[in-house]
Amino acid sequence: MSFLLGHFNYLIVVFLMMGGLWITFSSRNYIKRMIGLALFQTSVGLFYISLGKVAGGTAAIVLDKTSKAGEALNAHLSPDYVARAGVDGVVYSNPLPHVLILTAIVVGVATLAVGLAIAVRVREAYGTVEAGEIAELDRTEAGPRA
Amino acid sequence: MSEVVTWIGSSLAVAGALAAIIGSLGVIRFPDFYTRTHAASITDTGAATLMILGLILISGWSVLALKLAIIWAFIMLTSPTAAHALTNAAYGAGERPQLGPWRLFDRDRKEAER
Amino acid sequence: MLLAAAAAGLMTAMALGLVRALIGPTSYDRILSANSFGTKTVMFIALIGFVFGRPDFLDIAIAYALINFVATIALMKFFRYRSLQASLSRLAPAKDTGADAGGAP
Amino acid sequence: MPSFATPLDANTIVDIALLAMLAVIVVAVARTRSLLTAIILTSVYSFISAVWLVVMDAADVSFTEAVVGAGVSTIIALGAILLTRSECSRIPWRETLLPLLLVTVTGGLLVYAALDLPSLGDPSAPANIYVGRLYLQHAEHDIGTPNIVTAVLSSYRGFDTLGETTVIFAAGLGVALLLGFGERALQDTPRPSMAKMAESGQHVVLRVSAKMLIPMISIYAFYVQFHGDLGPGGGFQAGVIMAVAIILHALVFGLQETMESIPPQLARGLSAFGVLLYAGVGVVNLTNGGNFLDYDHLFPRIFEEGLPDSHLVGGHHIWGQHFGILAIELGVFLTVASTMVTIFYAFAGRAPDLSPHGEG
Repeated sequence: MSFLLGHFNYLIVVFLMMGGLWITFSSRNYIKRMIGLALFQTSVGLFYISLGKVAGGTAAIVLDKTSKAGEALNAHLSPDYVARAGVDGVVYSNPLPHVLILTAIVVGVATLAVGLAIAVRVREAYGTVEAGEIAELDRTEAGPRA
Repeated sequence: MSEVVTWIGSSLAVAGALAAIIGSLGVIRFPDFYTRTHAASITDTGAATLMILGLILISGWSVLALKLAIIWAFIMLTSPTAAHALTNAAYGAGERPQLGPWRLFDRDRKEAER
Repeated sequence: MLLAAAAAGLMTAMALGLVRALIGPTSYDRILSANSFGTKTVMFIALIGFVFGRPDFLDIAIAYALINFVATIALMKFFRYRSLQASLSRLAPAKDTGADAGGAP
Repeated sequence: MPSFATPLDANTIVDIALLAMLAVIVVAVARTRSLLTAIILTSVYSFISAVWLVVMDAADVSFTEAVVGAGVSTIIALGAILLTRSECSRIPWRETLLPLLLVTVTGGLLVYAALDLPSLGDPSAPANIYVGRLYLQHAEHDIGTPNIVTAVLSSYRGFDTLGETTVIFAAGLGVALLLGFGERALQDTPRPSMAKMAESGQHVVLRVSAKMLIPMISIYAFYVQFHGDLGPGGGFQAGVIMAVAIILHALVFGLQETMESIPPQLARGLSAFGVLLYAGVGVVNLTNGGNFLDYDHLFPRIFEEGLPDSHLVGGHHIWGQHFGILAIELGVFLTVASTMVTIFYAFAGRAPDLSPHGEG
């Protein structure tokens, strides 16, 4: 039970990633594929953040342990644990995954836009964004219009 | 004194949460888009007001209270406007409210599906 | 404790609100539900800071309230005009009418 | 290493509930054939994951996910389906078998690997004890900013962030090269039918609200920008929020009016200037005898000693780091904001091409 509790996040994240991947693989529509890819990417972010969580921790913005918030946070934790896991008497979650995913999200939307732009151009050249129809057009006609 | 204020604030927050639940139930149960908008938009602003008032009481006279007041002002500005814009778009696009006694709605829908 | 109950209630409301976004039937219902979900998210973020004892992150809730609105407006324009570029105020395309046509009296 | 069991506290319960909602949404997105529904559900997905990120202590990431996922990417995807179509074709069930097999096998392997991972929240997990802990211990002393995410983002890993900013700039350039900057399409704007426009009246409510909101959103963007050292926020978030303000203006008052006040040329110029500013700060450090993007050498030593309360003479302010972070965050802000605006111009400014294939 406690094992399941500790690994629930990873299992769900794998499910979300595979959901995104399935959309990307199975769909014939380029826009839908990009949506699937975006979901996949967000799920990877969730995985990173899961790894960086520290139980009883708080956001990595420096907090004085004698302040009201600091005392409220430490009230639930054993002093032993705070001494082992904390920095200057406050337990923080790991900031490194946050940094990586923060930039990855913004880069993700920029690259999503590139993918969608290519889909729009494909639509203008072929009149469709369905992979099957495009393959059919390539076989029968002389290829793209423009 | 401050404990009483905190208690009142927490109660207001619970009331806000209840209002949100009622609103969500309304959104699920009501028969057509316009009644659902009614349920959602009224309870959104109402629940937000109750909850933020409660949190302001808890946080006391601080910068947190100011931020909460700003959040409240934004919700009061954006949520009704969004609801208005949405119903306007829906009406303009041809979505019409269902009129008449509400028992008929389910039958109508079933007939339409048939 | 009461605050935790409020958070649980809000979570229930979010889950219930999600139902309408999933079952539709029209796209307007979904947008309505998404918009209402966004407002509940704002409240939840504000509340969760108090529940967990570090209410410093209200800034995030402000951003949610604003973004929620802009996304809804974009969706509304999608339905109403089938275009993201049209102006809401002018009765005719901007190019032909010149600068004075859109002005309010 | 002491064994660790994830406690069943409020944090974990909220975590489980939110992740369950995410799973439901992914299934719904996979099942729907309407792309519009998929986009709406994806925006709800972003909202839920943003709440989840707050619960997981990632306040900065939550900020970004909310403004990017629910805001900008929804709008861009809407622009894309306006230019293509909003339905996808039905997939015959036979064709889903191979993807299903692939996904099941991959997922099975990943689950098998995930079972070996440390429990959620383990403070002595390998990911949490090496460099992340070092940053936590030294950031306030080295950099002097309370927000450690900002310190790592812009100072310790400043080179990485320069790369990310360049990628964003390049992506914006790519979109503009594919779809144009929006000027071309404005010349042959499709005319919405008069009857449709007149029916809606003038949208007074929307216009007045937008007039009140746009300045407030802009001010808020600057607050996020300059408050980023102290609380959640920074150049990435502020840039996207600023772009959202401009996009709201374009949505309500029309693209042409927005392009008159913020011309596409300005947007693309600023987008390049931001990257240049970022890299320029690095070069200034080089000329003052430091490493690239090592802000301790941003100012000549003799100048920094003269600044009030400088750490070089036993004070509290590490001025080089303060100003270095300020400058590169400004670069990030300019690049992100103007790239998002350029992307929006490109999608919104392109006239839908109405060919017999796509009836949208």
